[in-house]
Amino acid sequence: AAQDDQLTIGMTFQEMNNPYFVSMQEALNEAAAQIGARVIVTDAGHDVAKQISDVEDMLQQGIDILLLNPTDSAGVESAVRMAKDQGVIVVAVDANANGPVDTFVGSKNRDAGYQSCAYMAEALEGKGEVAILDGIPVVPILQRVEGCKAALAEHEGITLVDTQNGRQDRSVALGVVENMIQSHPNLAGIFSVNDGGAMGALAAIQGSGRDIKLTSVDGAPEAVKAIADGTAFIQTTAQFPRDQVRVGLGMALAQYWGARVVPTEVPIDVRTVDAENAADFSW
Amino acid sequence: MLELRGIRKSFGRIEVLHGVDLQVRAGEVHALLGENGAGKSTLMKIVSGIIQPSEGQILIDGQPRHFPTYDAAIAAGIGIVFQEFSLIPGLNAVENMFLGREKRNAFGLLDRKAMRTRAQAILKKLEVDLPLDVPIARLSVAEQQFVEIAKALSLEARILVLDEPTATLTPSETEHLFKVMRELRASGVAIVFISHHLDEIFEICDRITVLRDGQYVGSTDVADVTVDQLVEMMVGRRIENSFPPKPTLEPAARIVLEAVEVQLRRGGPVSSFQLRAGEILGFAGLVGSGRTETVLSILGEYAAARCTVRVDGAERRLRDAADGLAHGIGLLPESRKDQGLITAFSILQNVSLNNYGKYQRGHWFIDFKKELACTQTAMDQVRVKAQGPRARVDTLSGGNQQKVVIARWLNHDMRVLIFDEPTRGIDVGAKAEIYQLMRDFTAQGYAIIMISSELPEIIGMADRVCVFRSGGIVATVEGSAITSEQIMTHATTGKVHHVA
Amino acid sequence: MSHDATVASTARHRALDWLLHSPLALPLVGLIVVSVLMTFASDNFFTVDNVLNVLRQVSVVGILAVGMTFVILTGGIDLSVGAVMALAGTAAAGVMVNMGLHGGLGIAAALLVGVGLGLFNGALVAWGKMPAIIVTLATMGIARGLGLIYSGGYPISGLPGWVSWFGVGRIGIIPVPVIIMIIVYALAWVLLQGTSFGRHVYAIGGNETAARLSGVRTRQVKLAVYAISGLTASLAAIVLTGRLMSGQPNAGVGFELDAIAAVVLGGTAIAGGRGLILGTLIGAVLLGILNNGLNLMGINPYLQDVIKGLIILLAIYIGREWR
Amino acid sequence: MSHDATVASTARHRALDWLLHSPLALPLVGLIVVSVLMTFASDNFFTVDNVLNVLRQVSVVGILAVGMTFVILTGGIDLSVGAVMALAGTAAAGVMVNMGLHGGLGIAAALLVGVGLGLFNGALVAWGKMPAIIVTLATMGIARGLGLIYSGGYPISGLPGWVSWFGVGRIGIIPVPVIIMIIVYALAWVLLQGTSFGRHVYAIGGNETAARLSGVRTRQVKLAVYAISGLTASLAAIVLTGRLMSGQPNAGVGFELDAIAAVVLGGTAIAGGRGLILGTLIGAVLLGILNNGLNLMGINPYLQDVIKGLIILLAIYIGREWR
Ligand SMILES: Nc1ncnc2c1ncn2[C@@H]1O[C@H](COP(=O)(O)OP(=O)(O)OP(=O)(O)O)[C@@H](O)[C@H]1O
Ligand SMILES: Nc1ncnc2c1ncn2[C@@H]1O[C@H](COP(=O)(O)OP(=O)(O)OP(=O)(O)O)[C@@H](O)[C@H]1O
Ligand SMILES: [Mg+2]
Ligand SMILES: [Mg+2]
Repeated sequence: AAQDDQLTIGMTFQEMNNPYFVSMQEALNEAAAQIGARVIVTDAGHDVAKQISDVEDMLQQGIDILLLNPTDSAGVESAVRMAKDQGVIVVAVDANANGPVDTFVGSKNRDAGYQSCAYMAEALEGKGEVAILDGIPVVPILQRVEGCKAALAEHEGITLVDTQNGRQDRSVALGVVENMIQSHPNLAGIFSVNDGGAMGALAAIQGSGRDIKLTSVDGAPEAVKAIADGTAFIQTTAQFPRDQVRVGLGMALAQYWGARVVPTEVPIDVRTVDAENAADFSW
Repeated sequence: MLELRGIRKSFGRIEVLHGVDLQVRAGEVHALLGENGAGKSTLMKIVSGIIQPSEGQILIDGQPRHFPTYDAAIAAGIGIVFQEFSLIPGLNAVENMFLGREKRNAFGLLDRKAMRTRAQAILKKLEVDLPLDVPIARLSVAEQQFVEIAKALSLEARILVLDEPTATLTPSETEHLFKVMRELRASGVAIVFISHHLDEIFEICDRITVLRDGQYVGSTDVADVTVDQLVEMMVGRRIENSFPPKPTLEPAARIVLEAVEVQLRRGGPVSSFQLRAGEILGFAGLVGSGRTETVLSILGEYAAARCTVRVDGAERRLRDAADGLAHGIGLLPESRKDQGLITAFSILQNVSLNNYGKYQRGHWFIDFKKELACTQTAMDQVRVKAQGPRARVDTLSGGNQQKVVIARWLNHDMRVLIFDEPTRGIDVGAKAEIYQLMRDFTAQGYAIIMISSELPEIIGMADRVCVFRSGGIVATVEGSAITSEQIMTHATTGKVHHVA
Repeated sequence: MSHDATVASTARHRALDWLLHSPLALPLVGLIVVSVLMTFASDNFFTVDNVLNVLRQVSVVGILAVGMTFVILTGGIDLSVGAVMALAGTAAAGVMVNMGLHGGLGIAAALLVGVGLGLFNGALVAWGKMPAIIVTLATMGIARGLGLIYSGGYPISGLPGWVSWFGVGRIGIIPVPVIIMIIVYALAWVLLQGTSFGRHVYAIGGNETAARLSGVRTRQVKLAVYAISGLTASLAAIVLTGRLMSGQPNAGVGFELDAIAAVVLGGTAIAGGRGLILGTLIGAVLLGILNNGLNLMGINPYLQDVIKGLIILLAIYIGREWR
Repeated sequence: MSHDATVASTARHRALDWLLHSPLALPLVGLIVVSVLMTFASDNFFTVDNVLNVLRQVSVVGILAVGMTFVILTGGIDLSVGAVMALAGTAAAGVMVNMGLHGGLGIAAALLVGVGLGLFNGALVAWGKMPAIIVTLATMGIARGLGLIYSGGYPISGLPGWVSWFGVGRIGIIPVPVIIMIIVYALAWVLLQGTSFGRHVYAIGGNETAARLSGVRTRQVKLAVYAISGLTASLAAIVLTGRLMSGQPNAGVGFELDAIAAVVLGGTAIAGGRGLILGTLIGAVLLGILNNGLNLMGINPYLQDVIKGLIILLAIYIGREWR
């Protein structure tokens, strides 16, 4: 009963051992503290089934707002429906979810991939062999790869010679990129779908002593520092995880207070971070 | 009824049966004799379809038969009690008896009642009363052996093979079995009986076939041979008087080990005994009377209700066998294969297993040369027959395996050696050698505790005998009082002073 | 003492004796203790709604754990169940969505995949005499790879609506997945306790050589046991697909470990030969309650892993002698 | 036939005989076959540079597999090595970065964490008599949770530059991780073949009861074996931290399975008692070559899982009798 007076916000993350999502959680806690709301956070660890269970458990605790960072857009549909059936406001954050989601707040992922690869093509002066370090196949990642390929296609001198999966994991990416470098003696550029994989790729490039340019997406603190330090990591297209949560929570609150016409989709811009502006950037 | 012709069997490149013949008639008990490793069990496994012969013929009622599986053999009317237990510890007696041949009801589900009724009938014939609902792991070894026998009887076989069924039975229990065997014989069943107890052979068997090293030596009627002739057939030479003479004991000999108060966790009498340098102290009793448990409790390997022990006069609390070793007490466990040997190791590695103190260089490293030399010495001392110290122990015969376990204790400054059933399943020739070894040890000042279920061995070897019943020592007999009547009386009847 | 009192006390004594000797005793005590603790810790825990919620969440791992119990009882292990489940679910979704075939065929595809890979495991273990841990580890990699290749890494969505009945439907107030789970446990119980096959499963775990010498067809039984594990993996896949309304090649990572934990928490010896299927159900529910309760109590997700690990250790430690 | 020829043929015969009977025979044959195949399939495979590259990639799992070999030789298993490695690396990075302490203390922290958790596993297995698979599974969860709690989910970066020497440095042309790995293998070889401790490890795997009754302190040996596994996990953590230049609480997921696969591919019996540490090295390199070669050949990563699984099955199948 006591819970009914207090606004309760539940947020379920696809994973929480990634600074990107951890900073989202921090922004959520700050915002909730300001409005005196209770926060419940769960970590699905990339397991959709667990994410559904997590949502079910939150519904047992009587949440009013569900911020959903889906592990998989299709898989969480039943969780979305269940939440809506209980009159909970559902906002998808970072990646969209199937089902009657009220609002989706996420980065322009295609743009992000496009920007990074256009930047790389320019740095390579429009020619050379490049490779893509892919990740776990979910919509945002796929959109980045799509954007990247579109940018590369605009340069005739650029050839895409290899696509391998680094699973967005630093240690996996390290080994994969080491092998990539071995098999392509003329490799000049690598695009990684996120900064976690890019940090592994950077270690591999540095270990090989070759001159290979690296671009990526995210804007994680480590990546920004590496760019500022003038390494092979030349650019990352920054997303704004804290802002995604703030905007998402704002949309939900508007509805909670009675707004009937909230936007169904709020795309959040992305921005290039390179050696020039890296020193001033942070999430 | 059963006839084998020219059976040969090879495991890999080694041939263990070189053309064996056997004829068993209906209504007779036929003894199959031979030293350890002669190939008796292997032959019986071939008869029951467990393994396939490399060559040779099996005939039943004159018809050549081929048994690809055990089921096929059962269908042909063959039943077997294996030398190694073929029971499942977690299942109860009924489930074990019908394992693989469960009775089912109309729905295809287990018909427990029918199986139970049948099991009760068979056990009643054997005159044993054992709980049917508990996992057989909780039964005594003898009770398990009866389940095993009952399992074979439940097949209602025309040809019954019993591979050393009496090794774990007491004389009176053996009598129950013999009674049933006589009944079966009278009803025309052919029985093959394997045992190393020659007195049993003369008591129950009609004819004998002897194997030696996988060779067929010959067959004869029991009435036509003497024990000595039989032994000569088995080992190929004469064995003189198997027990070495007992030396007279120094009455003032030092007490090396004293059990002041030992009581098992399961309760029972409080035991105490003294072991003097140079003596052999026999532990007699029925199977399950707690001899092994007492010894293991002293060594700290079993939790005991109470256990006060003095080693060389000083009170010691041993926590495990390693502590025992440190205090000069060594154990030859009752089951060579399960508790004694690392079967995948060589003789060398088995012997040096707990001896590294002697073979180390720079406190850490094995001195391989010294290890080899010491092992060779130890092997010579106990006369292990093998290709060399690097032969794997699982290629040795039972007797030689036992000697390897003994050899393990030779390179220590031991005071006490505990031999638990040192001759179980060992042939007469090897037995005599082990007895001689034990005497040699006592002459060197070792003290020996010998646990044995074979009365002649206790009587022939022990200087004093502690008799166990219901978990502890109920009497100690000495000198001329060591007779089978005395020991059996104490082991089976008389007052047991129970302490709660 | 009056006669009646003696009878009563004997009966009570016997019940106590049964409890102390049954392999179910400890799992039950664990379940009760944890439930009581959770009830005190969270108001939302002990409600009909939440109990059904927990059972529904448990259903997938609970069904997987049935096959795992059979395998562990024979002394084996099956590390491939999570991956096989994912592949079966992906295949079912693929047949329904990509091929546009009838739903019955989709379910048939799931069963085919599960039982097929189970037979593959079983054949290699029983006839190939290879260690189960390695065989099923390799099968895990193979099944994951096949699922990803088939789906191209994308989840397969767009399933017909009725599929969700398996995941979120209810009969009365009881969720369908819970009913499926209970039926699977009931069948497993009959199979293990009432048939000769069940006796043979225990016998092989108790002493395989002895079982073979008694005429048990050990290889066939082992084959069957892995096939059953594959079958329960496909049943779990059907429930999971209903819950996720999509074929997820990446689903069920690490579920094999949860299933093993449920079996062992339920009192089954990891070396085989001893254990009851009911214990596995208790173990699975215990794990589910831990997950649910820690969530309800709002414990930091990182800390949840640590607490779960410690509770499993404690439960096994206390249970180790009694069993 | 001349005398010389006979001698030569006898020598050859003896060499062949040794090869056929050594537990190393099959892993070696496997290594050679796979290497030859890869050489044909990719021009870039058989170059000095790529061989060193493979060895460097192998180093982390290779070092983990050393401790795993000790554990498996005693008949146990250690599922916690990947998580312990991650926690050790996180602790080292935390001590250097967050606490700003001297690098030596960071390395000491890694060793402390690894050996500490190893002793924890060992104590529960040896004195608690709990099954190793469950104990180390629980420790895996606990270690992961602790790493995430400590780091708050952020990787800990900003390590002093010299740390990278452990991951990417070279002595001559040989990468430092490779040198560390070879030293660890050499020490393990001496320990297993040259000391009584090593003999006791084999003896426990061969027949634990017999070893204990003959006076081997089996519990202490088992404790030591898990401690060694923890120690190699922390050494692997140091190399990994050098390679990634950060403490990663989620690193090494699934590495325990790779380590087990390396041990078993190397000819060590999963039931314990038989195997050589050199075999494990061959097994680890074989796995590394598979990963590297399939990458070089540009095989679809999903298909790589399938191929790896099949090759492991094939290797174990062929090896199963010979061992
Ligand atoms: N599976 C096997 N592989 C290799 N050798 C074997 C196998 N089974 C038995 N042998 C060998 O065959 C020989 C005969 O063994 P068997 O068990 O038949 O002897 P036994 O006469 O029954 O001896 P005991 O009196 O000790 O029971 C022994 O040398 C034994 O080592
Ligand atoms: N490890 C064990 N666990 C449980 N019960 C055991 C164990 N070992 C022996 N027992 C049981 O304890 C009882 C006494 O066995 P123990 O071996 O001490 O007797 P024993 O007098 O040495 O007889 P024998 O050695 O001839 O079998 C038997 O009923 C046996 O079944
Ligand atoms: Mg025999
Ligand atoms: Mg005994």
